[in-house]
Amino acid sequence: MAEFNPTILAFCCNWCSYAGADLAGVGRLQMPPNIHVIRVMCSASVKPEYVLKAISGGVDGVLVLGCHIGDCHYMTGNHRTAKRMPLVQKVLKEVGIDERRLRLDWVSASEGEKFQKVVTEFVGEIKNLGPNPMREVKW
Amino acid sequence: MPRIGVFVCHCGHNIAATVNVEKVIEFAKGLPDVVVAEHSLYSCSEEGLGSIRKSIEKNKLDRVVVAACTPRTHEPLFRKACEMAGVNKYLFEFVNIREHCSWIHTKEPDPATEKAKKLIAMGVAKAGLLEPQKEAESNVIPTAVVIGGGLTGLTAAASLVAQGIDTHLVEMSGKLGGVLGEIEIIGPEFSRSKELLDELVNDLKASSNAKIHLDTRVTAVSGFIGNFEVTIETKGKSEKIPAGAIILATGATELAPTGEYGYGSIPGVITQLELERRLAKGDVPKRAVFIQCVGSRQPGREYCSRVCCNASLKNALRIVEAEPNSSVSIIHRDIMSYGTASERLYKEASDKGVVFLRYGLERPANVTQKQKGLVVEVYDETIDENIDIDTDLVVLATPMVSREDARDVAKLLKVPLDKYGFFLEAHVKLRPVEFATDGVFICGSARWPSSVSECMGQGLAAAAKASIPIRKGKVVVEAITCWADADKCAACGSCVIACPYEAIEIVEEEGRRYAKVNETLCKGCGTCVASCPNDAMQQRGFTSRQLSSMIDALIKNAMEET
Amino acid sequence: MNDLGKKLARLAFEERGADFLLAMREEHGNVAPAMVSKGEDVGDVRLEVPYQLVTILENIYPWISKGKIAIITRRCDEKALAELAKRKYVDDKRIIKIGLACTEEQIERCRCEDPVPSHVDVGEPHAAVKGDELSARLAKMSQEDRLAFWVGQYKKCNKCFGCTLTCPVCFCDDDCVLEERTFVAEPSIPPGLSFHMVRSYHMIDKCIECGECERACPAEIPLLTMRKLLAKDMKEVFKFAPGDEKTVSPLNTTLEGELMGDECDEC
Amino acid sequence: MSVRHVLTTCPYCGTGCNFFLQVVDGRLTSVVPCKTDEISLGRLCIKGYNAHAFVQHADRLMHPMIREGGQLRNASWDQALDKIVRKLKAIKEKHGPDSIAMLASAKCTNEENYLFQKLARAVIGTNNVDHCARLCHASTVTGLLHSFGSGAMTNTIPEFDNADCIFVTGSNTLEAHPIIGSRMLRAKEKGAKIIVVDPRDTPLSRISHLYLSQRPGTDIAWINGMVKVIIDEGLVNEGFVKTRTTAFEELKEAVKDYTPEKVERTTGIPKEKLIEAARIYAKADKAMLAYAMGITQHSNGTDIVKGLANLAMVAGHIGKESTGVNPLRGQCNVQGACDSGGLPNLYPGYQRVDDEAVRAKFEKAWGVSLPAKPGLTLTSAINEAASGRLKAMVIFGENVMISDPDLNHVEEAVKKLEFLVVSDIFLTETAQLADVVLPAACYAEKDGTFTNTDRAIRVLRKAVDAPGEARADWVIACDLGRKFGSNGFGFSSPAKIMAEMTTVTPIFGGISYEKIDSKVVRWPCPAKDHPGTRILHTQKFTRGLGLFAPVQHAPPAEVVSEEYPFILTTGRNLFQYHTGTMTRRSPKLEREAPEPYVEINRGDAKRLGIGDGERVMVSSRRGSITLKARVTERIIPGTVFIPFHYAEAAANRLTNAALDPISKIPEFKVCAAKVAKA
Repeated sequence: MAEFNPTILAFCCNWCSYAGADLAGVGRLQMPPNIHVIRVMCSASVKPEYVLKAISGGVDGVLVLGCHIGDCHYMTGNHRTAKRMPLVQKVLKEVGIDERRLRLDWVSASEGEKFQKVVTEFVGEIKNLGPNPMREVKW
Repeated sequence: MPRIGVFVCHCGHNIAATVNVEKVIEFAKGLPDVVVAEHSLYSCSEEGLGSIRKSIEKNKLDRVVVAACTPRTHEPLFRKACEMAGVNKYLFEFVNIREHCSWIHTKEPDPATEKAKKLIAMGVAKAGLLEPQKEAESNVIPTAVVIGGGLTGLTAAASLVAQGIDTHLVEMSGKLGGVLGEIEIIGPEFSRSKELLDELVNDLKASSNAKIHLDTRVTAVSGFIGNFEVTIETKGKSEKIPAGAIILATGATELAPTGEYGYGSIPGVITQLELERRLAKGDVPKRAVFIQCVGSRQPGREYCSRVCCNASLKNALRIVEAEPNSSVSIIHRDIMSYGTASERLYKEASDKGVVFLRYGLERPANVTQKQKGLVVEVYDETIDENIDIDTDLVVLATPMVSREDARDVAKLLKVPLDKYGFFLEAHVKLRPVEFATDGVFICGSARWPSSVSECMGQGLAAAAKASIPIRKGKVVVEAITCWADADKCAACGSCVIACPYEAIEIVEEEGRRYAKVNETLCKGCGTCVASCPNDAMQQRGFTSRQLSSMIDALIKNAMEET
Repeated sequence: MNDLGKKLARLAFEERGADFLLAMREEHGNVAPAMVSKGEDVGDVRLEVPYQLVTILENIYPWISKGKIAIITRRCDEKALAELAKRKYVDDKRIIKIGLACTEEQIERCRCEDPVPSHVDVGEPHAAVKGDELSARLAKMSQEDRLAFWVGQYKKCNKCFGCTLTCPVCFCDDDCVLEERTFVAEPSIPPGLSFHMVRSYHMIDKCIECGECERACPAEIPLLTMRKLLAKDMKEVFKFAPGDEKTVSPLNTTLEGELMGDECDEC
Repeated sequence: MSVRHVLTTCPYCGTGCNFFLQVVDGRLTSVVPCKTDEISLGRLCIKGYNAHAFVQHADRLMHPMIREGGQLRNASWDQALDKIVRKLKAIKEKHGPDSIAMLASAKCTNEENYLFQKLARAVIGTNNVDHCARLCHASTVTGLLHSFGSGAMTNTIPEFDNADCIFVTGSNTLEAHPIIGSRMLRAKEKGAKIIVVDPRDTPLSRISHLYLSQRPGTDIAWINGMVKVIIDEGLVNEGFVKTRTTAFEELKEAVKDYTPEKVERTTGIPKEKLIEAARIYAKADKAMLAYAMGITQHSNGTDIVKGLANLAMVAGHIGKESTGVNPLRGQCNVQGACDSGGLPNLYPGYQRVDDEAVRAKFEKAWGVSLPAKPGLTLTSAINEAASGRLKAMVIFGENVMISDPDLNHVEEAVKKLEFLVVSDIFLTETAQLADVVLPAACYAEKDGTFTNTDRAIRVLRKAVDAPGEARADWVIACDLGRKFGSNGFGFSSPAKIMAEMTTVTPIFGGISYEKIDSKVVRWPCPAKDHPGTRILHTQKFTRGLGLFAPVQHAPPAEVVSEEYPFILTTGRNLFQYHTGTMTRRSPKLEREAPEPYVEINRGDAKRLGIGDGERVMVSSRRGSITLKARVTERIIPGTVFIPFHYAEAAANRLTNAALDPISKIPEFKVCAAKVAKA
């Protein structure tokens, strides 16, 4: 059987984490090709519904990346992200999906290395968790 | 049915060396609603942009997807190209296959190619749902309001007036000049503050553009950039000033000691400003001891007030110069006389016999009253022993602290404070002297304790920033603002709580309550979107259907592949 | 009019000055929700059948422009009313609560940990039930088994929307996202996992654990258990529990001052 | 300000859930479940929750209309009714009473259907009265009448709870009868085994213990196969067969060739599964057999139904608590419309029109002489119209232009009619062709009764006034009767109509409005003091002994060919109802299933290069329609499914009007079709 090659969705805020991802690119920092970035203006605009939809649909992991707390381009936008995502993890946990499939982290515009680190770690973690069980469920 | 064109950029070798562009294009051709998929060596080059324009016309495209580098640098360029070809610039979608793909997967061409395909599928899915947008434009009232008549406010106002901009200067006290008004000599070059202030004030008084309001407070601020209404109240009667921009220069105050070193109980223990007043009256002591960092750089007030060391140096020099055989000591924790000129002051002071003693926070000096004068008992860290200094005067160098009405002002203008009550600018390095709230600017010691030159520099900076919208005469809001679908909205108010800009309110029309976004206040963060349970709240260019379609596209392609 | 009817009529109209009474009474051999105007015959009141009167109130409230409405309120109904008042769906000053203590059997069925209304007018207060048996079972299960359990349950879902329509704190009825395709994928039945997870998330800062969704579910999915599990999580993470008019959902507020104003040293 | 919660009965499927219509100042605001209702237990399906949505819709018919110069124009009630009476009298003079046919309605009340058939028989003088039961369970009526002596559910809906085997075939229960489906789910939670036999992978089959997927049109094969397994493995309920049935030997003989292997070849059902199904069913203590259109709508529907009766009887699974044969009726009052005599060969209460004694009773009761010859069925009536022998039709609340097979043929027939009257609540596809259109009140606007699928008399209570000049159908029928000069139509209320009906209808003999107002009563209820009957055939079958019928597998009337390689089967989806006149005007239901689609197997789709959601053209020998493809694993290769609700792509343009010789039910469930990219 071929090695499990997770599909991962990442939401990056335009001002910090997306810029951080760009910086990682400029620095040619290598990382696994599993993540697919959706650019949003602020991590606080990531609807929990997106995460739940993605995981229900079989996506193996979702990363939500924003500016560091206090550094949000929109003052306190990311405070909401910091409060919502842990609850989304609970929703996953209770229904029997490993909450580690959703990860929230902060990457600033200058943290190319951190972006690389977070992505590499996360892909590794998801590989350990194995495929999203929802892939197998037939409704 | 949308007609989408996909343009994949080689970016020389940057992309093509890793991603198999041909394969990607073949894939793109098969995506829903894609009419044409082409490639170019450098899409951002003149011929690259030209061929995109031609293709738009030739294939009657109404949506454009460019797969190349990062939108954060090149988006404006391609948007412009679309506009030139008659496609609304908001019908353009950027897919980043360089920074986010080829550059970070250089050793894995095949997976990188597969990833590029998926990213493009996602971009195409979103593009199909994009809608043309019109950028909201509003006129700017060519008037500025400067709050605070201290040095900073005067500088800002004078600069605006000099540009011919109608400017209202609002000062709560009866006279202009603020803290500097109480200081006679300005360090390090020992110029007279009066000359500086008089010049600024006369400039203003002379100008027909300037209007000075003394004994006046701001009682209300409404509106948004270009269109504020500032309500002021002078001796009980209030007036509404329409303005395009607001500059906040409310300054700071000297911390009043709370009994430290016998202040208030022992005569002869005074603050820096009290000393300034004495010196101005020519009342020069024979013996003086300055104690630095009284109430600052300690738990609860960790910051360095930055101006106190220079003030003490300046005044110590004034004393030794006026009184040849005077004895002056400065008891400090570190001398923060940063910068060339101030450092010179420090050297000059020690050359002229000013004694510097270093004390520690844990062992503060002790002041006692003897029949002839005061005695300052201090433990000198450098020689590790207690020293008694006889003196006539003890000067407490207390820090500048935020004014206690700072919170009210912050509320009026809906701008944030830091934990010390100083005003918090949008971004220290990226957007100095600006607030996150457009059209409102911050300068001087209200932002952070600042020296005379810093105050003036910031005043000028704020004036320059404030004059931009006023000179332009128009403000344009990028069409990424949020709106509420009134029919869907259940008026639960989550968005009202969520919005960092207080841009949303629940309105009532024909008995129906629903959320309404003031799109000039909206900065397009989308925090409200994620707060909305029934998806009534949407952000232009990032609607839930658009983003969901990207997720669907990823799932579709990823799941089929595995 | 039976004795209970007489008692309620006196309580609502005479003692507390209500213009309407929302209760349950016997009609055609069944128990029916009934909205009685002052002066009308209240009829044979029956309170043992747990109709979700707050939901009914929410539906009819927009049409009732004036007057005070007395409503039979269990503890959970009090909380539901608080959530509605919080969002200005009802005006507290127009609502007169007539406290109803749930029967042991009802408390049992709801696995209710907070069964007694702040003021009891009708019924005998009974003790709370500690914990939910199924929750405990789920807690012991492996993650895989837990998922298998819920998927098995959700497969029975026939998308009647009874859970949202009968819910007193589900207020987007006319445009519920679950009725749209944005987050809930085809094929339409069973609606799949996102349907239930999205609803779970939407309820997490509102659900007052009245159990009406579970009672209304034709598939008898243990919806209340999921609500309870998430309520526990919500308490853990934010010390927040819905049902108090003075508290605000933590999901949309800032991290109350913590770290405010710290600048980013990197950029 | 008035808020009322009016207890009434759901107008959709035959389950007969009761609920409250919430009325605020005459405005229907919502549906509230009735928690104490013995049938629904306070649960509803999405259609029930939306049953208020269409009632006050702007499209409702408000005024009578008469066709003038090709155009329908508003008219007064008198003008409309006079025209009807004038025309019908003239046609009757010229061509005789049998040149006129009347369609009663499965959506109208028992009282109204009683009046419709009385109008046809006593006033016009013809037995040409039928309704859409012909299209759903006609073969049940004929089949079960033959085997048991009574063509209705032998048990009640609540009894599903306690069965330990539930055997479902040809019924997509969770979609078509959701609340009955929920009872099955309950039973499953309690440990009951659920067996589903269906060509389509339905929501129920997906949670069943055993799912057998047969080729459409091979039902008798697997049924006989199961009977043979039961006989061969000695699982026959000897005692029951000996004491309660007859002709068992003929049955044995008939099924002897249906070996599991042979059955597998014919039906595609793996023999192991067939055997397992037979064992589970036969060994069960309490086994409920449930079926619907998938069984009945075949050109040999009557035989298939008899086959199921055989299966139940060999296992002795009938006449006991939670044990019986349960045809699930598809419409709110399709059971009642049959009970009330809306059939060409039967008076109310299943009394034969060709039975002298019975006819004499009715002639006496109605004070007229009645025709002896059974009348035309709905399907034959259409053919007679096409051939020009039938001149006029009076249609109450039916929409033949969508619901009947081979619509092109139906359209041609209906257009040939000299005179067409339609009474309905919306201007349906059929009403658009009428010469006179009468605006009717809907379920929420009148009193009356429905008989649900488990024979319970469910009460309708008026919640709101009908729009404009619309009138309840019973009022319309009375008006017509009076204008025809008959004095048997002076009814002032549905209660009075029921009172007359009970005097001539033994199974309803003990029914009265007082009795059913607060109690659920099921027929037969012969006497005032009789509580009604929950379970049929407990001691003996209605016909005496249960009659085994030696039925043989026969291929469907139309088989696949080179040109038409797919089997097309039709049915319902959860969100729409029949011809969509009501559900498609209910925003939430329409939003769930807004457009027609054809379900096609992923493999077939791939072969034809059809992607999910792409538009395709489906054609049969009778016509073609264009609609979206829904690519799925839920349907077996070689078969496609189309829901019949959608006028814009009406499945019945394709279906085959081949009729079952006995029940005259058309073969909706099987015809040959081809699929191509549009």
